[in-house]
Amino acid sequence: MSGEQILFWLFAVTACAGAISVALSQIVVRMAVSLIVCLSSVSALFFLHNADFVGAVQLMVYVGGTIVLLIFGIMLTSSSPFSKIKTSPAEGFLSAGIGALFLSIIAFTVTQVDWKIQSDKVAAAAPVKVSSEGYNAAADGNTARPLALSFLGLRPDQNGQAPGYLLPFEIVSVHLLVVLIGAAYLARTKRRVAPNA
Amino acid sequence: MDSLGYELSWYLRIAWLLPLLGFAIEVFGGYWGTRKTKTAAYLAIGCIAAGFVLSTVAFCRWNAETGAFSHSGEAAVHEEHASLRHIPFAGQAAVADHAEGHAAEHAEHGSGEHVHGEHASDGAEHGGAQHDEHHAEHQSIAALSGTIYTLGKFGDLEVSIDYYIDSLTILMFMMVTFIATCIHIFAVGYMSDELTEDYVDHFAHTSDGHHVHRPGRFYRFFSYFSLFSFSMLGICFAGNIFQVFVFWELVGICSYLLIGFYTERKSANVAANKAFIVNRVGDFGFIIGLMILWTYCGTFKFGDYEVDGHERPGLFSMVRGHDGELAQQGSDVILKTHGHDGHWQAPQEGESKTIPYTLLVVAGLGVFGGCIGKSAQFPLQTWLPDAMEGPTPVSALVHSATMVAAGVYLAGRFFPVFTTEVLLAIAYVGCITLFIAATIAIVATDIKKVLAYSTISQLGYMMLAIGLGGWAAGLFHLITHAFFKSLMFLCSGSVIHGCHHEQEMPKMGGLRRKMPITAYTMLVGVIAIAGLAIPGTGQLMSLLTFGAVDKPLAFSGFHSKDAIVATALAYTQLNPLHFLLFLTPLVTAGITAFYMFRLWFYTFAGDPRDHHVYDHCHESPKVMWVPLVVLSFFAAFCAANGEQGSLFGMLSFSEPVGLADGMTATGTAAIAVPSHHAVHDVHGTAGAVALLAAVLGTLTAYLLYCRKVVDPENIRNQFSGVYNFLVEKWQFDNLYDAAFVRPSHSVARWCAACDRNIFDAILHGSVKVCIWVATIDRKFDEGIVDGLVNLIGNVTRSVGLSLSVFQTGRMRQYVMFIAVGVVTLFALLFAFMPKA
Amino acid sequence: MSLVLANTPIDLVTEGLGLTGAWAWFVVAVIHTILIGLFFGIPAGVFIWAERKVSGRIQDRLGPTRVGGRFGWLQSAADGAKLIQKEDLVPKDADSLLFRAAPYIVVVASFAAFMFLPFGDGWSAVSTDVGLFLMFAMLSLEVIGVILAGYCSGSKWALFGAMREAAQMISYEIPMAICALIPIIIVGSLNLNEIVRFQSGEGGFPSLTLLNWNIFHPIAAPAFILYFVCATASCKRAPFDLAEAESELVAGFLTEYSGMRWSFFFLAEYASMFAVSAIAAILFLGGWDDGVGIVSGLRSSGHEYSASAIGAVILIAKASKLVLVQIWVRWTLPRLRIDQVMTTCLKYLIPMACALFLAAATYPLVLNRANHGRTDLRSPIGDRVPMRAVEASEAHAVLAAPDSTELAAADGEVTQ
Amino acid sequence: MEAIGLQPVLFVSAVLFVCGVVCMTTKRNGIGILMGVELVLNAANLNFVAFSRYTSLGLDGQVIALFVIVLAAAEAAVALAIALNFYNNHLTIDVDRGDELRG
Repeated sequence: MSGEQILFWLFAVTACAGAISVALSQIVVRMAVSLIVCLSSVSALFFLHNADFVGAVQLMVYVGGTIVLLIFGIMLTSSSPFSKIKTSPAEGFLSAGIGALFLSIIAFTVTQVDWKIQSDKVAAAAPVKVSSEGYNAAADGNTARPLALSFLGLRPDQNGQAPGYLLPFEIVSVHLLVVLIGAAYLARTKRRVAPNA
Repeated sequence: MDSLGYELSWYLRIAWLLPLLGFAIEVFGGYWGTRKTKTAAYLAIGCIAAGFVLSTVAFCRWNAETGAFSHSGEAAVHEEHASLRHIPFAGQAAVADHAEGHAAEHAEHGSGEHVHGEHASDGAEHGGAQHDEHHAEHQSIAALSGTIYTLGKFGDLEVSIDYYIDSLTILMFMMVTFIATCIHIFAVGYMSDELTEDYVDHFAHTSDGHHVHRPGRFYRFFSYFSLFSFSMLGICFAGNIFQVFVFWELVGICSYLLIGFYTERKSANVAANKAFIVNRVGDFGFIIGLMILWTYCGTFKFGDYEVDGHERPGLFSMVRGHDGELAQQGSDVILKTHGHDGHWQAPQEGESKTIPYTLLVVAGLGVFGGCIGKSAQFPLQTWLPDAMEGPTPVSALVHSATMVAAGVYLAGRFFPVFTTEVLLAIAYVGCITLFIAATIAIVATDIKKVLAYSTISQLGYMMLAIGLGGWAAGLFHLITHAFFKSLMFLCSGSVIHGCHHEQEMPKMGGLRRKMPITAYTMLVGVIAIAGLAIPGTGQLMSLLTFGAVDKPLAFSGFHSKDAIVATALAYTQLNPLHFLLFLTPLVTAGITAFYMFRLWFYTFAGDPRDHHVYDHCHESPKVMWVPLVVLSFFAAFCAANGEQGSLFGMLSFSEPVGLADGMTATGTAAIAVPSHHAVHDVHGTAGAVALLAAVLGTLTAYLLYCRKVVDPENIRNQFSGVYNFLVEKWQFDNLYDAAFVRPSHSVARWCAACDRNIFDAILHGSVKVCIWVATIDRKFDEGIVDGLVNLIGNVTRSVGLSLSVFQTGRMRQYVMFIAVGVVTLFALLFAFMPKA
Repeated sequence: MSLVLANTPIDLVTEGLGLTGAWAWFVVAVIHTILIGLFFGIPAGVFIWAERKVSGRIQDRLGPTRVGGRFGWLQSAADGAKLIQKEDLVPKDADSLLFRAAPYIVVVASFAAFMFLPFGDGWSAVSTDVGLFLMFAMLSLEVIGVILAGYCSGSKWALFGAMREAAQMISYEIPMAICALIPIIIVGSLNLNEIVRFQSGEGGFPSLTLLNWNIFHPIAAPAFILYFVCATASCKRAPFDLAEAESELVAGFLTEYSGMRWSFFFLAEYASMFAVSAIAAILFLGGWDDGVGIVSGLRSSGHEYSASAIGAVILIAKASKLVLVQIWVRWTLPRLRIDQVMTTCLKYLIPMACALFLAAATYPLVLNRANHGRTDLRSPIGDRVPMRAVEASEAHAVLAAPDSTELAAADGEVTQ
Repeated sequence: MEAIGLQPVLFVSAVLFVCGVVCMTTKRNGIGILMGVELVLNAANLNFVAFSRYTSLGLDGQVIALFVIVLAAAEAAVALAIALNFYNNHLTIDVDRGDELRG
């Protein structure tokens, strides 16, 4: 067992626990906290997979931004601080059953597929030959610069021969602006509907 | 001399189109902001006066080039009849040759170098070359023709806007624009009570018995006047018969609009309709004539023209050639299509283009039919008296001086195409008309009606003259008549205006004390139309004018009527069979003098018969009497020196070729047309006889109406049968009513009954069948087609409704559906995917 | 990234103990944690004491004088002891679990930020290319604890405080991050080590590296002021301490807290004050560089350990100075209203930051001036900075800067 | 250090995913459903990063993960605005009450 593996299993368990706790908790705030735990653990898993930039973004945007937004939403929409809106047990069981089936199917698929062969197939079909061992060039965990270059349309990891992401990057930027305006428009103060209406 | 025709055509073209411009502005300009300004009148006067100025310019140019006005009188004196021999047939534009240099040389002799009109065909006739040398100096350009714009081409046939300019055209332009200007000015005064927003029409009543109130129509009156001027000038300007027809109809519509100017008055409406419908009868003949001519001659143009560089003869050249003779071959007339430079001859045998003689007669009669309608000749004379419903300036301009003269003008213009039979018919129609109208005028009491009948009668004189071959005499009378008749109408208008729209002569009397200017200018007109002269003053005049004038002192009417009577006498001498053609105008000359003086005495002399009218009447304003004075001057002196005068000379200048020597026709109408020489020989006799008749008529009128030697009442009672016959206008209206109107009405009623009983029944039956079919169709539609559609719709709807159960609106359920779906999909995949 | 032992002496310890694999890894982690924990606790105590002293002096009084003899230097320890002894109260209406957890979240968040803070060249627990980014990420997690604390207290004062705090912190993070991006643009790296190295240069002792500091960069200078304002606000320090706002909200989100849990919030506050000040020092004030070339001279002459040690002292001194400025500001300026706070941020700071950002991005292109001769700014953006990624595609010559290999190699030694 | 391998990561991601789905199906609170969505997105992200690390996907996986995070943030902002609107209109955040459009 290497340290990395220990950490992996540690964070894997926390992530799963957080996720399960999100699913099971009835109090929204606790759900949010569990989600924080889960997402932080996931970001740790990203670090473990040499995706330090993605992990940092996950922490910054997801945990520090999105979740805060969600908690904001909770605060703005709850009629009492720790209100619970419960679902019927039958629904819960049904969901649990479907979830279990779903999980078993995915688990079955995960275990049944030989990912190495699939990966090699993809690599063989790719126009630019890359190592089938995956992207590990920045094994020391420095992916910020390659990522930045790929957003500028350059691909150092593929000898510069694969297409970059300049256009999607720009589109996402515009998209974000649109979302900003749209969200501001949607969330602006409106006349509150009379309770009996 | 670049192009005289082009230049003249431009003068006349602008003169012609200016009133149209005025009309457009007046119509589209609307009310000019208010109905109370005279802007429209000023505009109309400006247009027509500018037209007169341009016409005058054109006249001067023409005179300068041809000397027609300033020399022909003199020439007539010295050369007498001979000088007229060689005036080329109208339409054969006299041209020596084409060389322009020659043209310049000959210009001082008035020697016509025909000029190619800008568009014009080379309608040149080498007139002068065939005749004696000493005549050549009087030889001149008789006519200029050309095309302004081609409207359409149908093979060789061409419909275009042409011009045809000769002395007649220019004189007509002068006459029309001058008289129209005077009458326009007069109308400013006469129509001034229309300058209001609330005009009360005392002659029209609403259903509840009140007078009609309406806005004034001052501007409308003048816009119609402008349109009329345009149309009339268009007739004079026209270079082809179709163009004439177009403007003919435009003139007709103007007449209709102006007669019905007081549209609230039923009588005005009826009169307008009558004028229009009666004119249609004549125009029907006109169209037949047009069709025949186009079919056989293939052109409408008067003058020669050019197509693709080839000369083509116009109508006149085709029928008469350059020598004025018909080329008859059996029952056909050979059209002279062969030749060039205006020398048109019958082509070689076999190549000839012919027209059956009878059809040529019919064509002539047809065109003359149009003239009958327009000039109110027997038997279509009935509309003109009724047309007096229009405002008096309208009567003066449209129904005496110009429009009705258009018929005479056309008869004169189209003279070359008329055969002797047609001419005879014209003569007799004119003869009958002049007598009938004169007799009716004796008994008429409405001052305008008297003038209207006198107009018809005088037009009859003109027609008679043309029919007798006195082309120049007829048109001479046309011009002089225009002056004195417009003068008299304006005077009557002045009287009517002064008497507050009282038109009945029995209610007048003694007005000369109240309105002296009107009375004495009227007297000038009456003397002119009566044809009075002072016998024996010819020598005196000759002395006074150093021989320039040798005619007795007389107003214009004497000269022109003298010419006609002389022609008639000469004609009767050649054709004793037709002695009535001389006697009737002679007698009528007396009658004319009688009724005209009757009118004057009735109105202006004696004692006032109706003191109410007399007390309220007044002299007209200056704007009205100034035109009277001007016109009276011209009425008196325009025909100075008679047949040796400039006016007659100028007309003779454009006289159709061949007339001067007289003609002798054989066949159906075996008549002979007197030569100028013959006419001249009998001139003295005829003049004396005519003067005698006029003096007798005048004396009778004086005795009856001024001296009251015999009370006219007694005579009326004595001859009550004749009197009633005359009052009923020879029963023409009743005759037409019985012969045409009532039959038409009964046919119409019969048709209506047919419509109602037969066609409507069929229609209703078919409608019922349709409804029945439609009912069945509806049942089919509702039952089967709609049923099918509804079924589909219902099925869709019910399926949708049953499916919509799944649309629970619960988000979580949707997620559940997705999850279940994915799981199911996987299960199916696992179950059925073949193992790789 | 891998968790790396950056400091050679600690490597020696593990080797000496004969530990390998997971165990060595574990021991190193523990040592790091203790070191950082110490560093997390001690300055906080010092700054709390300093705050009291400074406020005393500003208010013309003495402040703590007795505990620990002169200057009351053990005052913080005494306060701590008092607070620990206090009863741990949880209000009846509160969500007890989250109420208890909230202080830990705050403390852990600001503690974690220190993991990426380099005290000397390479002297950081975790050295990574995205170190600055991660520090901000960790600091931004603090707000969650604050919100939870406020929300789960079951008190309206606390809730209002939390709401204000959340709104304020989220808003001020935006201009702060943008200001922090400006030196990043100038340097071309997110790596804190590289940023400092960029400012200190390679020169020996008598070289004026002071002028290389970003504070003397025409665009970065105003950015520094903006950054410091935003940092103050995001640390909930006066004049932006609306979350606590004693005069209005009793104590804001802290209303229901007492004892040790209450002190944790302050611990975290002072720690994050130090953290943002240290970031400011690194980004704008040359980090551990002394300005005259002593540290870089030592390093180039092979005395890396001493260089790092002296550098650490210099950095701590710079950061402490900035903390003192924050304390000074707190006792000098009156508190803003909440709407003024938001207006300041949204209507002034963000546009200004954006303008500076644009200026910084276009500055080298517009002025076309070599930035103190170290990097050719006229070259394409990809060439501007040494980058390790180039190693992976050496053949890709376009991307390779002429002088990048050297720097990359140097950097690589440190991080591997 | 040995590699962790692809399968454990995928398994963790599967757990996250299923938890997200269950969250979406059981939570009546609109914000709770949003959290479920975030979980699902994170599961996907984890997969992307794992494939990036262990297969030939290369840097693309991380890039896509970044896009997902960014878009998820945008989605959260809009969803939150919608949730606030929903709350304004229904005075509750219970999504089962928003069934005006049921068939």
